[in-house]
Amino acid sequence: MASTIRVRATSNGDITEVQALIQHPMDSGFVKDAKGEIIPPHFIQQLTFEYDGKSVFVADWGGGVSKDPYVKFSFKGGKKGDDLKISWVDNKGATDTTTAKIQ
Amino acid sequence: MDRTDTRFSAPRRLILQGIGAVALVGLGNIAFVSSAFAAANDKYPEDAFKAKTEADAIKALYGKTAEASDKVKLDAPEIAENGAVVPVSVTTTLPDVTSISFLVSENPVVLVASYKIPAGTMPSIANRIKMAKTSNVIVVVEAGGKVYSTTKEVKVTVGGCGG
Amino acid sequence: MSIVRKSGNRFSKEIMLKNKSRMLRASTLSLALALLMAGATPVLAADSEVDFRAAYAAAETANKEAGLLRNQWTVTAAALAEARKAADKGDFDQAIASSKEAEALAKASIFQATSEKTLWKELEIH
Amino acid sequence: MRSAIHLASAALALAALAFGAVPSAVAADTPNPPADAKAFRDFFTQKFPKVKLEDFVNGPYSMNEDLHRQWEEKEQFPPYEFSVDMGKEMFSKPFKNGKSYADCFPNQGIGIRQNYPYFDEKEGKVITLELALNRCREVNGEPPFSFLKDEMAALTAYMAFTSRGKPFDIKIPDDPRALEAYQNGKRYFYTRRGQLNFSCATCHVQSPGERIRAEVLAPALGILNAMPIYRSEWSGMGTISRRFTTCNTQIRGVPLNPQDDEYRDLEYYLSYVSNGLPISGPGARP
Repeated sequence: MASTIRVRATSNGDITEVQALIQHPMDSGFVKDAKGEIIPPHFIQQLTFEYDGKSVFVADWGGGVSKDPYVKFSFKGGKKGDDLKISWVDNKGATDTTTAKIQ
Repeated sequence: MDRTDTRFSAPRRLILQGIGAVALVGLGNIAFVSSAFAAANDKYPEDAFKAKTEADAIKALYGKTAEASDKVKLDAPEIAENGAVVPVSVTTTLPDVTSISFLVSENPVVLVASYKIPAGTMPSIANRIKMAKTSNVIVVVEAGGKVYSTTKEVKVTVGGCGG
Repeated sequence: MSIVRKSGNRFSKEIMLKNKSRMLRASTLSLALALLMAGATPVLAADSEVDFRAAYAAAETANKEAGLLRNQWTVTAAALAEARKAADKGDFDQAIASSKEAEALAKASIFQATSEKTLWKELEIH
Repeated sequence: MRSAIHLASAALALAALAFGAVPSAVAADTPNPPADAKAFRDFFTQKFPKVKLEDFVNGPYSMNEDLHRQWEEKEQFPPYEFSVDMGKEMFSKPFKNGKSYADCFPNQGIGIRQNYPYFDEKEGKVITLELALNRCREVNGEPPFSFLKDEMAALTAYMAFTSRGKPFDIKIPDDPRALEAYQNGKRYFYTRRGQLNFSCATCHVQSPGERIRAEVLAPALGILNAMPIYRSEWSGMGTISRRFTTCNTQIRGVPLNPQDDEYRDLEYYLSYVSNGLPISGPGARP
């Protein structure tokens, strides 16, 4: 199955802009399904971005982040062709990791 | 979105911490699995995500109260196209930013997202958040050991012409 | 003159008010009166199950006819369900009232389908 | 059941009164699709002179600046990306009998969405993309998908994606049944239904750009060009079938079955009068 993490990382020489879109239901635990039962909480709690072995960005998320979550940030450094490692863990302990090339 | 108290009825968890029947236990706060990729001081702010008010959440996150600042620019819509996907972004000229957080005062859980900004990372973030109803969106920036914030009201109503 | 409607939908008010300026047609007037008459059938006081069965059956037939015209309303089905639920609890007063309501809603949807066969042209872009 | 009977019939009667006859020109009896399409396009370009013709395909986002900015924000990394990828993957995976969707469609299904729906003279009916996809599955011994979302949305999302920018090119062959299907679709579009007594036109012809509670109404011109759509409201993908049926329910009309003749003809009419406008699907919507 394709990774749940889509990343676009582009460097303009000294700053790398990173956009990530992740496939995840992000259920808050406050919503009922069609049959009126509460959908249990199921959301990504932490998302980390690592470049050159160092963490460049850490996101701590609650149930209030939208489904198929998106985040954009940028950091100094990063060259074309370098690797950017992205991984997340959710409140059920599920995880996914991917490595993207900086364009 | 209907809102009711969360009941602890989730399927078997990986590791179950002995937590009392706390009302919001539904948030699934299993002991955070300290796996390789999470740096030591990036522990998930459990308590902040249990806070009922933004003041409590900010105190839980940063241990201080925030002071309003016009150096924190929050970009959010006047009327959200839909409460499920509200694009909000922040940028700031404050120096030495170490953390940025987004809160929605009327959500059942006020804290929505909290970001750690290591040195070298720009203090500017865009993301998409959920809003239960019309509410203040608050962005909080920790910079140089002090905590700043700005607030904007975003209107949210049900769409469509009626069930 | 405020438009009475189930959900206080300010949007429909805007349309209705915006269109009030349009000229009325005599045939539309008579059609409206006929419709109001159909809606005001007296509610029978009898609360026996037999009356409920009759009222429910009438509502179902009317709703089936609306189905043939491909124009049922969701509220008709809701009223029928309401009637069935009340009858199951033995509350035949409510069951008959809901059946009557379902029948009238079904008839209104039939009327809508037939009158629209010609009225649809009014909005057509030329 | 809060709505009492007088309420329903009163609302209906007043609606009928309010829509008093407009001194409209006598509509020609035999339908004239090219003239309709021109009048349809002129109506919207005159009503919204500042909106470029091809921007009508952006629906509510071409009607409101605040919404347009939120849309641009989402389009940077749109939520329908996963659906397009899933559709692409499904296109490459053969069925159990070794065939695949590419074998059912001209040009392997790539860049052809703008030609759908078309009128099939053998069957004497309109064939929509969603119907053709499920028929392709059934012909190859595979169970059909729901017409509303998930797999059907993924397949149509991928096919739409490969047609982006190509103008709608819907044809009405010289066949009285085709003309009748077109006219049937037009009639459905303008017919008021449901207890709220709205037709598609009430919202999308008379009040585009206005709000219905939180949502800004899209103009009918180009309203199908972005299909299928990822709606924040559904927090998921939805096909044309899903949009038609949910619209019916919202005005308290009982929806027909997806891909019933009325819906196929409605899609035929709506696509035809949007001929020339570019395909922009899949789209993101409120």
